[in-house]
Amino acid sequence: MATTPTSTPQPKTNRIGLTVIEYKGGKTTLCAGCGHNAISERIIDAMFEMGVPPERLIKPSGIGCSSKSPAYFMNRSHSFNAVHGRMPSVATGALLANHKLIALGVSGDGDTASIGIGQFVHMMRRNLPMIYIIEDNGVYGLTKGQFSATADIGSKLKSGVINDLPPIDTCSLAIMLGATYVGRSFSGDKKQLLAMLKAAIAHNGTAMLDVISPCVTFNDHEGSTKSYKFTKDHDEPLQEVSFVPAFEDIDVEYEAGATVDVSMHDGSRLRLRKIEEEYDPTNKAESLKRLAEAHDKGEILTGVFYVNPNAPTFMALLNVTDDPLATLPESVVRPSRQVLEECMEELR
Amino acid sequence: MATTPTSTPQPKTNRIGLTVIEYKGGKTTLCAGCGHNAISERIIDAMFEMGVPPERLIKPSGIGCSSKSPAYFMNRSHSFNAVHGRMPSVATGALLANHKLIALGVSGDGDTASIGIGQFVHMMRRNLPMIYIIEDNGVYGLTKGQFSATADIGSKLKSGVINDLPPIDTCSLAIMLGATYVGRSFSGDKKQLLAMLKAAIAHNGTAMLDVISPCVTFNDHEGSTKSYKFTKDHDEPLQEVSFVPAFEDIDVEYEAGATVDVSMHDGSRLRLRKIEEEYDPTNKAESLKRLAEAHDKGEILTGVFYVNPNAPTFMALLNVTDDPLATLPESVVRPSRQVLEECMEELR
Amino acid sequence: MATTEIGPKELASRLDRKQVVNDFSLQVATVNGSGSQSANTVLLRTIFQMGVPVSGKNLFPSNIAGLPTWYTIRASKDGYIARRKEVDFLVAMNPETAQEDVKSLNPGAAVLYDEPLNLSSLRQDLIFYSVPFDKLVAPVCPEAKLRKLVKNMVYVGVVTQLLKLDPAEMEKAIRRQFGRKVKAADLNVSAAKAGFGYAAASLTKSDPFSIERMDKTSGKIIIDGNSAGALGSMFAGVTVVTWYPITPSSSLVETLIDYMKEYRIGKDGKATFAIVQAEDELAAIGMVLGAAWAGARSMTSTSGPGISLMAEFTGLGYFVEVPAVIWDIQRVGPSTGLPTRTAQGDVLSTAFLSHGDTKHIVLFPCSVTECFTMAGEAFDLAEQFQTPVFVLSDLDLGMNNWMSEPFPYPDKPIRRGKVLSKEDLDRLGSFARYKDVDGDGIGYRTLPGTEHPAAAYFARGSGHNENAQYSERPDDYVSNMERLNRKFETARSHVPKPEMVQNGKSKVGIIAYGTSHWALVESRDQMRKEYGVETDYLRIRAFPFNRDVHEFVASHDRVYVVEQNRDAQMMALLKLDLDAAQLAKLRSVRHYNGLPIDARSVTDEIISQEGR
Amino acid sequence: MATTEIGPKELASRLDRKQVVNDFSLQVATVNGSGSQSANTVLLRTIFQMGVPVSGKNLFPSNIAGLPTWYTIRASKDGYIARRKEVDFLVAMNPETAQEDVKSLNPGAAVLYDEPLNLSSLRQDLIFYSVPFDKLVAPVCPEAKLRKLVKNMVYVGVVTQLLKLDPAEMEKAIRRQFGRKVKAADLNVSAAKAGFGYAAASLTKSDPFSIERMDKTSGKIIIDGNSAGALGSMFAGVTVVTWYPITPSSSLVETLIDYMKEYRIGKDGKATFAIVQAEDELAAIGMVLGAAWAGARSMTSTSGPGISLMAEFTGLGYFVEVPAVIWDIQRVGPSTGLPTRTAQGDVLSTAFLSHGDTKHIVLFPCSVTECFTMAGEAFDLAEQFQTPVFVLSDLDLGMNNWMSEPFPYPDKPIRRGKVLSKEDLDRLGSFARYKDVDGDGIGYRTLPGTEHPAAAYFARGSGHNENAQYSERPDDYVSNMERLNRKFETARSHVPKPEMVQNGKSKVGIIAYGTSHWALVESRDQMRKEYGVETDYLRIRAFPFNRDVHEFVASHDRVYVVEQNRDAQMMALLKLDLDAAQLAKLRSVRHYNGLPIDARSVTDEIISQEGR
Ligand SMILES: Cc1ncc(C[n+]2csc(CCOP(=O)(O)OP(=O)(O)O)c2C)c(N)n1
Ligand SMILES: Cc1ncc(C[n+]2csc(CCOP(=O)(O)OP(=O)(O)O)c2C)c(N)n1
Ligand code: SF4
Ligand code: SF4
Ligand SMILES: [Mg+2]
Ligand SMILES: [Mg+2]
Repeated sequence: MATTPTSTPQPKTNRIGLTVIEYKGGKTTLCAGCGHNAISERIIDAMFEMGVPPERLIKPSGIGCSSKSPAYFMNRSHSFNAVHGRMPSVATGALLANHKLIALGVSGDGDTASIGIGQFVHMMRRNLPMIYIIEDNGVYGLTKGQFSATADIGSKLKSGVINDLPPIDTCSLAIMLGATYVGRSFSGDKKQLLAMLKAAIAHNGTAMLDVISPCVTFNDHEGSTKSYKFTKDHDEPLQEVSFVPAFEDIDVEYEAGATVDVSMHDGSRLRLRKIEEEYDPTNKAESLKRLAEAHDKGEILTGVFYVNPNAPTFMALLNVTDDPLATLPESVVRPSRQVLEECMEELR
Repeated sequence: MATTPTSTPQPKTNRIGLTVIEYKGGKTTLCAGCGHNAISERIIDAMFEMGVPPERLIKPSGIGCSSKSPAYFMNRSHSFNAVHGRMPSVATGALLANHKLIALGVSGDGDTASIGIGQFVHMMRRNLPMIYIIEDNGVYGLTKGQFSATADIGSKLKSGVINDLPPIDTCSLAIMLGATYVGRSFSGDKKQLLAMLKAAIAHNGTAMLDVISPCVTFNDHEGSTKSYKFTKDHDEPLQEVSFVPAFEDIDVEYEAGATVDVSMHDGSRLRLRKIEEEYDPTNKAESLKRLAEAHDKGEILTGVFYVNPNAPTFMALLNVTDDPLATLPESVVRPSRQVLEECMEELR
Repeated sequence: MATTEIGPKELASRLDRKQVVNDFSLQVATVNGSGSQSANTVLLRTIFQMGVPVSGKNLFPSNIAGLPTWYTIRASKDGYIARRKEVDFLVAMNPETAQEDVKSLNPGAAVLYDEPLNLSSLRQDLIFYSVPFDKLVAPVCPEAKLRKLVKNMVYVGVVTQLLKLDPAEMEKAIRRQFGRKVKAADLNVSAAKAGFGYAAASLTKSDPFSIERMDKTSGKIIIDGNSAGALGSMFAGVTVVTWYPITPSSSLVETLIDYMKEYRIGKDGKATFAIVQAEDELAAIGMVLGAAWAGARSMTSTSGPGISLMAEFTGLGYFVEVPAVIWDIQRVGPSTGLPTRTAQGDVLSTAFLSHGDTKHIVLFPCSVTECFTMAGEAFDLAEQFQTPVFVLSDLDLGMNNWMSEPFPYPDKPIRRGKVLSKEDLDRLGSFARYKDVDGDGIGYRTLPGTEHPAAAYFARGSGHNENAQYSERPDDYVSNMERLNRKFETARSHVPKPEMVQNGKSKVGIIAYGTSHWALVESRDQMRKEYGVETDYLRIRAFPFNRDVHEFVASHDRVYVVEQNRDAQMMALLKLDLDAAQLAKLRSVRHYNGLPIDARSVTDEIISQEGR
Repeated sequence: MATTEIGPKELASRLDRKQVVNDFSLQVATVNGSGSQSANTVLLRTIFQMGVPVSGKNLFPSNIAGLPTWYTIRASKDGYIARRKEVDFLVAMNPETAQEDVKSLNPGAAVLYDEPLNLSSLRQDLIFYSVPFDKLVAPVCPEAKLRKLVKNMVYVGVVTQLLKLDPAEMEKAIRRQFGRKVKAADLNVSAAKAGFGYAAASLTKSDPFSIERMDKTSGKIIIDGNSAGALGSMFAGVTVVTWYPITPSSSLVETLIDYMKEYRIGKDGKATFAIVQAEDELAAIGMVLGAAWAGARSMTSTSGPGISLMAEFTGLGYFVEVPAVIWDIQRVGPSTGLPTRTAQGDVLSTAFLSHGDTKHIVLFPCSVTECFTMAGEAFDLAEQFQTPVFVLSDLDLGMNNWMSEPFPYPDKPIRRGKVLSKEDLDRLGSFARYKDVDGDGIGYRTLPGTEHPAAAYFARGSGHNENAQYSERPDDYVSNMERLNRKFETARSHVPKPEMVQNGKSKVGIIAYGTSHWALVESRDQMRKEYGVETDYLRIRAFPFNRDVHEFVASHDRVYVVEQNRDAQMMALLKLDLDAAQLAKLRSVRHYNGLPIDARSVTDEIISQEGR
């Protein structure tokens, strides 16, 4: 029996030589068991595994427990905890200033679907290249549990109050309006969420993910349709989602029919092993129909609903210089004396 | 040849004994030929023919050329020209105060789809019982012709600027969100618009009508997709719309298959003679799919897209007293001395 | 064992403090979400039930669970209910803050702590009581996962024994707290008794603090300002309420919902009100204006960020002349600031909310009683003056528990202002919406739905003439704006008059408003007793200012304006309104760290400015 | 024929007016959308080309076509360019207003009217010229549907002949107006000549008004303030622009778009800027803040209603300390008000925009040159002080044509404030975002994307400490707010200094700002010449106020604050800032009917207050 020499184990590093610690954030001040914390963990994993340079990431958010979570991952990235429901405009501005930044926006269902729906609609319409995550618990956590606009009809609060207005399906909205990578996941589904996040990082365009993220304090009880139990029981995954990054040139065998392989803008591949035979995630009209049906049936459909890796993004339409506008030198942004003289002459 | 005795002709009156003059408004200050003026005319006709008591109607509007138009019809009705993009909240408040009022809101595409999309979304979601008309010209008329969020990709301004963002389809949105009578018409199609307006008046719930209404000054040129010519050329009516009010008990023969007869909340009937065989205006999922397809094909689909006369309205959900809250007497709204004493006792 | 060490007894005698009865404050340091809130309420009520004036202030974080929270109970035989800086008796349950909490105490204070924290070695000049909470709670609470909660009730028992509270009153308070939940009540009672028993058996009282029965609370109630505002609104006949949740305002509408469901639903099960959670504050105020335009008594409640979002619509309300009642439960700071701290920082932004030449009526309640009464006055003013009215409460008033006399049933009938009925119109034939018929600047309005051909008018935020017709004429614009000014001047004599305390001799006047009042009551006593400084006092209750405010300033040499913001906002409003000759008299005293203002800070500041 | 009737000749001699050369105003009354705008511009430029100081003011309705519009051209040999109340020469083309327009003229004025209007019988004390426009236009313009437009050019010809303008300059102006559109130019030239010919042949000059060549405009330019602001922004190196259309602000960004497309697109066809039409003003300011946080020079432009909608976000900018430049092209009134009239009504709402203790730097350009220069100063201030900066223009300045010296090329390099680079961080190791390192209240910031592990900080609108960490600590909050105050104090000496005219002897001081300036230039001459009243003058150019403002007030007995709003808003800011001792000196002069303020109104008001 041979004995192998023991070696002190090195901490695992990613393709840019960083360890996972360098993707961590501050200690969470959210409730123990809050779905938002699980999502933060997945974001750390995805960013680490994709080898995203923390300094290139920005984390805009709105206001809410969910919107606080950027403080709990990736301390080496800039954050902007803006005002309630208006994060999209702040994120848009930041990308206008520096299109080299990678933006991951975190919002809540109240922050997005209630006060924020206006900016949400217009951001989706612009296909702004960023990841937009809704940490969706159907209530306003930070203000102690009132219903948000994603609460389902019939969902019950601890107080017994029942919601009687239809929920806004942020995924259908996003697809209809122009987002190019849209899906729903569950904070409790590590594997699916991680794969969907990685593909979102690879996507060039608006990646909108509605992640069911139970509020253990105000909306995890019997009668809630956003509780861990209810979500687990009604979760209907459309596909098995897996992701093959560009830098891992593993050759995965392709089973015709059974899987859809989407090659993303950066050469990586999003692989969807079909659970529902006929579903085609590249067909807008179909996906809208399927989501409307799911809604009638009361299923919580999860997976990638729609993806179009090739649509022009807002930044492409603006056709700005390669160097970030933010740091262009005076020589570039201030026209010459001659130009002023020319302008003056025209006004004489 | 017999000669009939001449009688001085009486002005025609409607079922509540009013002449059409009593439904007229002030002289328009909009441009000659503006689509909005034609819509005002149709509203006058519909209200007159349906015999709506002018004193029971309110005309909330936002800001814009379109939002000015309530000044040009039905002077005997109250108007509230509110702020830009926020008319839905004002209308909602008015109906909360007095659910006996009949509300006809007038907005523009900028007022609704750009600055106003947030309140629009939430109003649709509530199925607030009112008529919401978008006078849709794809531009901001009153501020001299900038693109609004309903402008089509590729549409060109006089200045040559081309719109490169996808339009927001207010009809798909309204259907998805919960409006219960949704359609699109054209200021130039008197017959269709009149019939759709009458049904809207009969409907109990949110009746959302997107009416293409060309801006002759800023968006009626070659290259515009909201010009009279372009609209006429691409208008694809889904059905022939006709309406039979409850008070006219004419028996119209029913051709199975060829027509859909929807009996409205007040007993009147909306009659849709099918042009597209398979289209079913009571199926949400289908209508969304059909609209998405039309959008891809670049058709301007018109007609009644979706109708559900029986969904609960916001006022029904609130279950308020039959007498308007606005005018409840002190005896009803101020609890007794005993009640106060009871409350105080609980706090001792 | 170091010889320097001394036992608590020696310490007590060494400090040789005389007994301190019914005049000290007790602070419980714990974490939020741990259920300590009900334990603290029980302590508060126990003292209250013993007839001793008491007040409670909760200092909590802007998150849901796990962060430090401090609850301070002040017992004051003299009836002072303002915050008191010094803590005399600390109950240290939170490991995270225990050290710092203990360090910040004054010598002679007592500390009751959870044994594992083992704080006694921290300082020599304090009295320490160590309690093994976990050991005590285990036997009374078999269910392990409930212990975290029940643990709190154990300190209630310990404190009850140490401060000589009446255990019977304690039990009564516990049972009241848990109402119908009898099992929970029993469990908590036994937990408290365990604590009581332990204290009696194993702790030697060596601090000077204790509670003795008085009769200063009989008939009184305990309530928070938001609940009082809710009650006031219900009795004011509110019919439409819209809101968007925001701390510290949410509980006003949430309490109102409970009351309305109980008392404002008819036998037929139909509601005489509509309460709508809007999608945001722009929608909330829009609904309020739409409802008021159509004739309802409508209101909304919010806080700073919501006020900013209401700017455009509030200007519409001013110019179209639509009633509206807007509660602003003020919190700290610009932007999001400190959502769970108190301030008076929205005075300027509400008084002049919106662009152009816009100004508004603002009311400043200082007590739960005024939250109740001003709720009604706000509606009467809003409808009589056909304009938005702000009620500026704050987190301290709105969310803390205050002792109070029971509220007076409204004696005056509801005043709905100048509204023309069908009959009026039959008589008049027509009307001009914006005509100053009575010379008070207020026109007559009609409600949509009034069945008269001449009832309708066109409400618009754009320029209009007396007949509500669109007008860009310079003369129409000016005369309309001048009328609006007249209306605002009329309001001066109709808004709540200031409260004044004058002895006619003293040269020093003090002006305060809202919750600062309670610090002033105590501070003026301090200045008199400790420095012999006599002061007159005026408490502003509304803007625009009543003439009395001008006279008060005129009749003093120096006038201190005390407020809880950085920019001396009420002083600013005074500068804009007073005769220039008076302005040199004004001096500013500001307290804006997010904690409720306390008497000592005011006294020190004024005395030093007085150069004593 | 009634014997009282007299011909124009007699009238002229009876009134016996001497010739009035280069000193009168001409008004064209027509309807909007009729294309008169280009005709009026041609008249303006013809006079300008003749070297005579001239200014033009357009009074237009808030709709698109068919409502009354008045365009007033003032020629002033003395170079006065403020609005003048009296109209000397009226061109009456609008049937709707002709009667009232004529009635409002002073005796001796001349009226040129469209024959069918038949106005000559209205008054005896005016000079009338009747012109059969339709008859004249038909032959020169075969295309019937063009006649409505071309008709306007006919009055240009008539006026040119009557006022003795140089027809060559007129033709030059017309051709300039139509640029490359040669056919249109020819058509309009012939129309103008037809008018000129008719006047020469059939009208007898009997009014005293005429234009003679001078050399007071050589080298000068004509431009509107919005275009000047656009140019200034481009030369200030703006990179991100967001906007939402609103009158009277839209043309600023629309002009900027044209300039940027021409001069800020690289050879590679790529833009060195991004201009985005946002969905509303909340989004526009949000984008500006996001862009500035990420390091861009970003701006937006709006008017009153937009300012109100920006309230919440602007407070975020103040508290998070993010630069932003916000142009407010002021229009009249609360709410929607009068969108096409001018005012200075947003002074208070911008200075204190948002809830809590918030205040902002505000600049007040008075001229097109200052629109150009302050565009740059605003960016430098915003980035140096890391805070939103407002530039308050108004409709009169922004949308009217002003004569001006050509703009100076910026002499100073762009100042981008305290931004730490990767290299700085290598050197420093770390940094504290909100630490007052230099004692000026301004911290150092980093930009997202800076490739250094220590570069990131957490920007938040909630409470924070020096290290940008979340904090609810009372001491952290207070010290942060005090630092923000220090920063604001520092700004006093960095914002543009006021313009002052002092003779050292006069007791009367006048303070004005923005476009009111031009009325003051003329009014001070009137007061001196007509009443012998010497006045000193200070023009405020920025808030917070520079020390000079305090000293100016201190060194005068009476100080008149002249402004274009109802509530004396600048006077209010002064009251909050000046020593109380000075306040009794302040007197208010307000003009707020929506028309640009004129010298006569100011003179009359001040003289009467002076008791002369
Ligand atoms: C303008 C404004 N209105 C209201 C609030 C109060 N507020 C803070 S968070 C929040 C809702 C958060 O809900 P959600 O976005 O679902 O986040 P969650 O806490 O559920 O994760 C509200 C209403 C605010 N901060 N700003
Ligand atoms: C808050 C605010 N922002 C901007 C404006 C300026 N504005 C007036 S109308 C209008 C757009 C109107 O467009 P639309 O609703 O399509 O009406 P249309 O004139 O085309 O009929 C805008 C931007 C305003 N009045 N208020
Ligand atoms: S309250 Fe709900 S959402 Fe907020 S932290 Fe706790 S569990 Fe999460
Ligand atoms: S500008 Fe356009 S929308 Fe406005 S009135 Fe004229 S035609 Fe109608
Ligand atoms: Mg939520
Ligand atoms: Mg439009």
